[in-house]
Amino acid sequence: MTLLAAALLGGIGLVCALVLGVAAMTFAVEMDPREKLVLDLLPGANCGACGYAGCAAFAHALLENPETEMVCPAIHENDVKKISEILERKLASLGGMIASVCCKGTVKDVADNYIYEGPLECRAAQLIAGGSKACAYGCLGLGTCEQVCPFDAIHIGEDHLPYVDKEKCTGCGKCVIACPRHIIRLAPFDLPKCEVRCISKDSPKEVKKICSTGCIGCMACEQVCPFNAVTVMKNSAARITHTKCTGCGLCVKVCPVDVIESVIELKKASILKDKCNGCSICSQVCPVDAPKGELKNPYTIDEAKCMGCGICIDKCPKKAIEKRL
Amino acid sequence: MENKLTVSSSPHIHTPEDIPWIMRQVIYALIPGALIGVYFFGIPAIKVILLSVFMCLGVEALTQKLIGKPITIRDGSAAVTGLLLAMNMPSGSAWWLVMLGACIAIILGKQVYGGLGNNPFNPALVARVFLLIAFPVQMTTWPQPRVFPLSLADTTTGATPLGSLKTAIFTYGKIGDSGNIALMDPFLGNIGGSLGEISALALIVGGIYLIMKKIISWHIPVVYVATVFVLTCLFWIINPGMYASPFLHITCGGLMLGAFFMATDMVTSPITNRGKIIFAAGCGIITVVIRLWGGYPEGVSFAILIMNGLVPLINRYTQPIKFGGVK
Amino acid sequence: MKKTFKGGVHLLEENFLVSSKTIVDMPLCPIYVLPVHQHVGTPCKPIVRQGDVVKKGQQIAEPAGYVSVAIHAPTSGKIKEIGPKIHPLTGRKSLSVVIESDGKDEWVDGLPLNRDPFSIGREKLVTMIQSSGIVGLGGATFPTHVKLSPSKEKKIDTLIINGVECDSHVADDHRLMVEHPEAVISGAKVIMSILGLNRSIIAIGKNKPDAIAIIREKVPPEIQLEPLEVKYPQGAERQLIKTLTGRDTPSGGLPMDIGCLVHNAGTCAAIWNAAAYGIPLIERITSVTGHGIVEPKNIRVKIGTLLKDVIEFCGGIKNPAKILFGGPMMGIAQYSLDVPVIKGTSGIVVLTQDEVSKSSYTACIACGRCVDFCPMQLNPSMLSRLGEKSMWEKALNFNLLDCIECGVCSYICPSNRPIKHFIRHLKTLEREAKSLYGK
Amino acid sequence: MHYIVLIIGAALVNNFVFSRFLGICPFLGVSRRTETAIGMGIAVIFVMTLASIVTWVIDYYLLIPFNFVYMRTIVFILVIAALVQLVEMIIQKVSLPLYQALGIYLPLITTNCAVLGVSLLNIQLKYNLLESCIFAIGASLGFTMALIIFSGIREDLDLNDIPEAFQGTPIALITAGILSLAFMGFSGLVK
Repeated sequence: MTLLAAALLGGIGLVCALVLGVAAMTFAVEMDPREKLVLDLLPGANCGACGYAGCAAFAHALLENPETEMVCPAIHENDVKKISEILERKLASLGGMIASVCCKGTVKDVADNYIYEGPLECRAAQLIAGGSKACAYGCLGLGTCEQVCPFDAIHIGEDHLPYVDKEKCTGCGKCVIACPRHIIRLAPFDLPKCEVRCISKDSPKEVKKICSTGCIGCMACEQVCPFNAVTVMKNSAARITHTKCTGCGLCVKVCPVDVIESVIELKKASILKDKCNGCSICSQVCPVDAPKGELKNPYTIDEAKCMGCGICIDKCPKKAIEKRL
Repeated sequence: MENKLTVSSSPHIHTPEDIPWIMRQVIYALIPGALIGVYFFGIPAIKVILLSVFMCLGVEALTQKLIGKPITIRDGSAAVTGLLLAMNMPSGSAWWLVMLGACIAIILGKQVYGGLGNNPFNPALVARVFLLIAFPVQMTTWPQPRVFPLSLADTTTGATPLGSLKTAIFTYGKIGDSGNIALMDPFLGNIGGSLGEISALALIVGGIYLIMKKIISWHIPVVYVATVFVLTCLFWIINPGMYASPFLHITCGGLMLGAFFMATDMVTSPITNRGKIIFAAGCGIITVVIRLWGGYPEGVSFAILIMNGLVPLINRYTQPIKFGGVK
Repeated sequence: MKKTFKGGVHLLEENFLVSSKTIVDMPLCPIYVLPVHQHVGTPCKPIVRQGDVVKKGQQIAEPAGYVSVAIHAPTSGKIKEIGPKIHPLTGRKSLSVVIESDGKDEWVDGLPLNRDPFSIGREKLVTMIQSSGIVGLGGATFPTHVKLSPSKEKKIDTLIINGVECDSHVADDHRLMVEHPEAVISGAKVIMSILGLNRSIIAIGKNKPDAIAIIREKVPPEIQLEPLEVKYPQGAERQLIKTLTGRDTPSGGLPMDIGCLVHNAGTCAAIWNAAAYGIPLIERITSVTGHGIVEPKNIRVKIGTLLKDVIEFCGGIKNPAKILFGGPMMGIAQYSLDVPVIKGTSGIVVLTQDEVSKSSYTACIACGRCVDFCPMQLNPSMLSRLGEKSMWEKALNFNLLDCIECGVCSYICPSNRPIKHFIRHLKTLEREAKSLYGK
Repeated sequence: MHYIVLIIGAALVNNFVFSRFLGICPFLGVSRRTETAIGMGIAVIFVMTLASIVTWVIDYYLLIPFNFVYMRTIVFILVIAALVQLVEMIIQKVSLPLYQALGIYLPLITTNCAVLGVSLLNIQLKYNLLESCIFAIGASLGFTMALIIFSGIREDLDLNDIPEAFQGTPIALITAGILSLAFMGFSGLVK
């Protein structure tokens, strides 16, 4: 009895298998198995930043067209490598990018020209007399970037300015496109160490009039920067060349309107006593007078003063200075 | 200038006919029907109306506070829901039944969807159908109408005209005498039934007021009532022993209340006139199907609720034809 | 049968504030600001330098392309500055020429002249209209000469003079027709001669009986007078053509495609001034009105006059909430009093706190009023809901691009939704996406 | 007339989704867009009808004669699984976008209780082959109708401001519940 039952079940199974087998041949669809593998490695947010209609379309394009570049800004570098292996061709990753907001003007800092009535959407507000904020370059603070972010990585803070969640941001650039004031920029994940939080192109006089934290082009940062990383041009906010910037934070200190911010915490310098010969070079190059001591005797670093710019490390002939862990 | 000017997109002027104005008009239009209910059912009817209206307002305020939205009970939509719910319940309903209904209407029918304008179903109907299915006995215990001074005393209960029809069909297989009631009674309101559905006349007066104020268009009530009339008329001619007169069908069972006040609810009815006609015809057909062959004697609430569910699809396929577009 | 179109709305009429006030000349002001971009199309190029001395009627900026017109000095004086000033339409700073008046108001040599415009010749007239800086004065500011040069394959058979003025409050065309009917009619004749037409219609709203009576008296047989129902937006091109000729302008097409041409009454008068007297467009008639203005007036104002000077001339403002350039339905709200009157400023309306709605908008209740009243038979309800979510791609299926932005939907919406604003938002997104992806 | 009543009964009165609460998973999963809902509906109609015929034949010609009725459920599942595979292949060939849109839900028809339910009900209610077929068509039409109605509502709900806590599945379940209440109005229509 049991045997018969098993046979019956097996028989039905066999028939089904035969039918399916025939069908599989008749209705066979050429599907590259790699497409699924590639698709699984893509972020899957379908944000469209690559220019294709979603991740599946991009995966398809990668396989179909050998000239397709890895244009996905949101993908992790390891995944790019894996995809390169699957496709058996080298793909250059865009590098981890991250959005950064270039405006510091809160409601308190910048006056409004008028009372705005309408949808709480920056792009819509921009249509009405160019936005209510007196500064034509500043953040409108209505949160369009927050709405368009597919990764929930940017949020409007209590001061009505957007803040990027570094953990979540993939640098897909949706907010960059959406922002009508173009105050969001993409930068390589690790590169920026200091940022000028202003992009105003108004004359310094005008900026001073409307914003208490806008860049007034005073050149203090340009003058103080030991690496020539900051440039100030006429009627334009200061800009930092990220490849030159070491993040020493000198400009942050001197800025009279507090518009430059340190993005990363720098490790402070410390002098190895046994290597230091007390040549005093460090105290000569230090922009903040942090190394102390007497000639010929080992120097020490005043931690309260040191900003971690690393100039002394490069200049020390004895390689006696290193970053504190 | 000391004061900042306001800047917004044009137009800069606005019609005074806003939501509170519309809701006020709906309430005015419902008053005749409610008064007839009070006239025939007495003090209990007043109790049900007041309880339902204030409960709806309270629940709306409370839920909005909990969700963290601005409290909008001033727009009057909750009051309209409360009044409609009361008019859809038996006048002798227990206080807890009314309160439960109000909670269902406002919370499940409206606030979980995001409040006024977002609800796909008519809140009052959601509550009524919920109560009807959950508490069939309480929801079909109809006090009999008695003229005002008498109605203060203890009431007797009985069936609605359509209810007796159904019972007759289930018991004897034909409608028999239960179809023979004086048509003036349901027209004026001297029948058993929900608090506000008994008088077709009062409801028509209110409905015409709304049409005149251009708050509702004629399409839904006219097409709805006409569909029910034509279909029931057809079956009445075929077999008068099984099917009741169309006049009975259009005056009884809350059809007028449904056609003028429930189906026409702006939020849950189609947006174009073509859509409204399809919607109303659908309501009519389902109502007739349920009344003639279904288990429930009335069916207006179910019909409107089902058609509410179809509104997004109707809207999609009845877009207006643009100016200069292909006709 | 009543001549009208489908949709539209009766507005609360406020024209009475100024409709019976005679046009008065605005006195000379110390400063005039002339933005170089006062018309639809390419901004023109200043041809004067700071410190130059100019005379009234002298060209100070030349057209920088085909869809572009010249700008002239409204009075004699010195160029004080050429720099960014707040523009009344965009609210942002844009290049403007600032003239400091010398108080003499002297004409440039040779103006005004007196000539027979019909002997000038078509081509020359059209060039003259461009160099006189004439644009559509109804508010759209589309360069008139472009409209007067239809391509060969498009046969124009009907000229429509638009004197409907359907927006509430403003009455500049109304007063113009009452006080200078012959300028409007002669201007229409000039246009007819340019296009070789023998038929034209002048349409006037029935709420202007005095204008209708005067025009009826003066109108020659080849121009037909049509009093029209008072309804907004009766003055919109497509609706006007539909009403008068029964023709439907195709979606995405122009009135030219169906043989019609619509010109504003004010534009006709400006064409006459330029054709007969050689006077470029340096002044226009503007209604300064609204309950927030102390003495509502119709003024003949020089282009470039600052808003604050106009307000001062009209007795100042009381309890203002919004100051509009144009009527309340189409006008653009201003936030500064330092903006100049430009060619398209048909009215200056000051609304008080009581008139401006302060309540914020709520969810769409799908009442369908906007659908019923939309003169283009669109579904503004759906468009506004899509606008709230910035879903412009889906909005294209709901004929987003056919919207003429008349604002009837926003006016009528019981939920007070800024539907027109949502639609403009969607249109901007569509345009930006197009330029981004080059579709 | 009998067959019409059978269809109405299966589609409206005892609607598989609203009244029997079968097939809720694809009902919630594939109802986000009307286009996919229609595609899914057609697939379900096809699978259900075919499955009810095949299972009926197997039941009456294999299981009952050989007295293997106790194996009914497992045999039915096997057959339905094979059928779904077949449909999947066909859809992938015929309409790739539909295949992608249906995604995981297509294989899920395999374990769709609605399909199994229809097969078992056919046997339980002692329908003959034609009746089974009609019943399956009615049931699947009802399922498709429910799916399409629901997708319409859900597409509309996307534009609404639903409180955050209720977004997504919660509001979908509430809506399905209310629709189910409304469809109870048809009860008693067919005995």
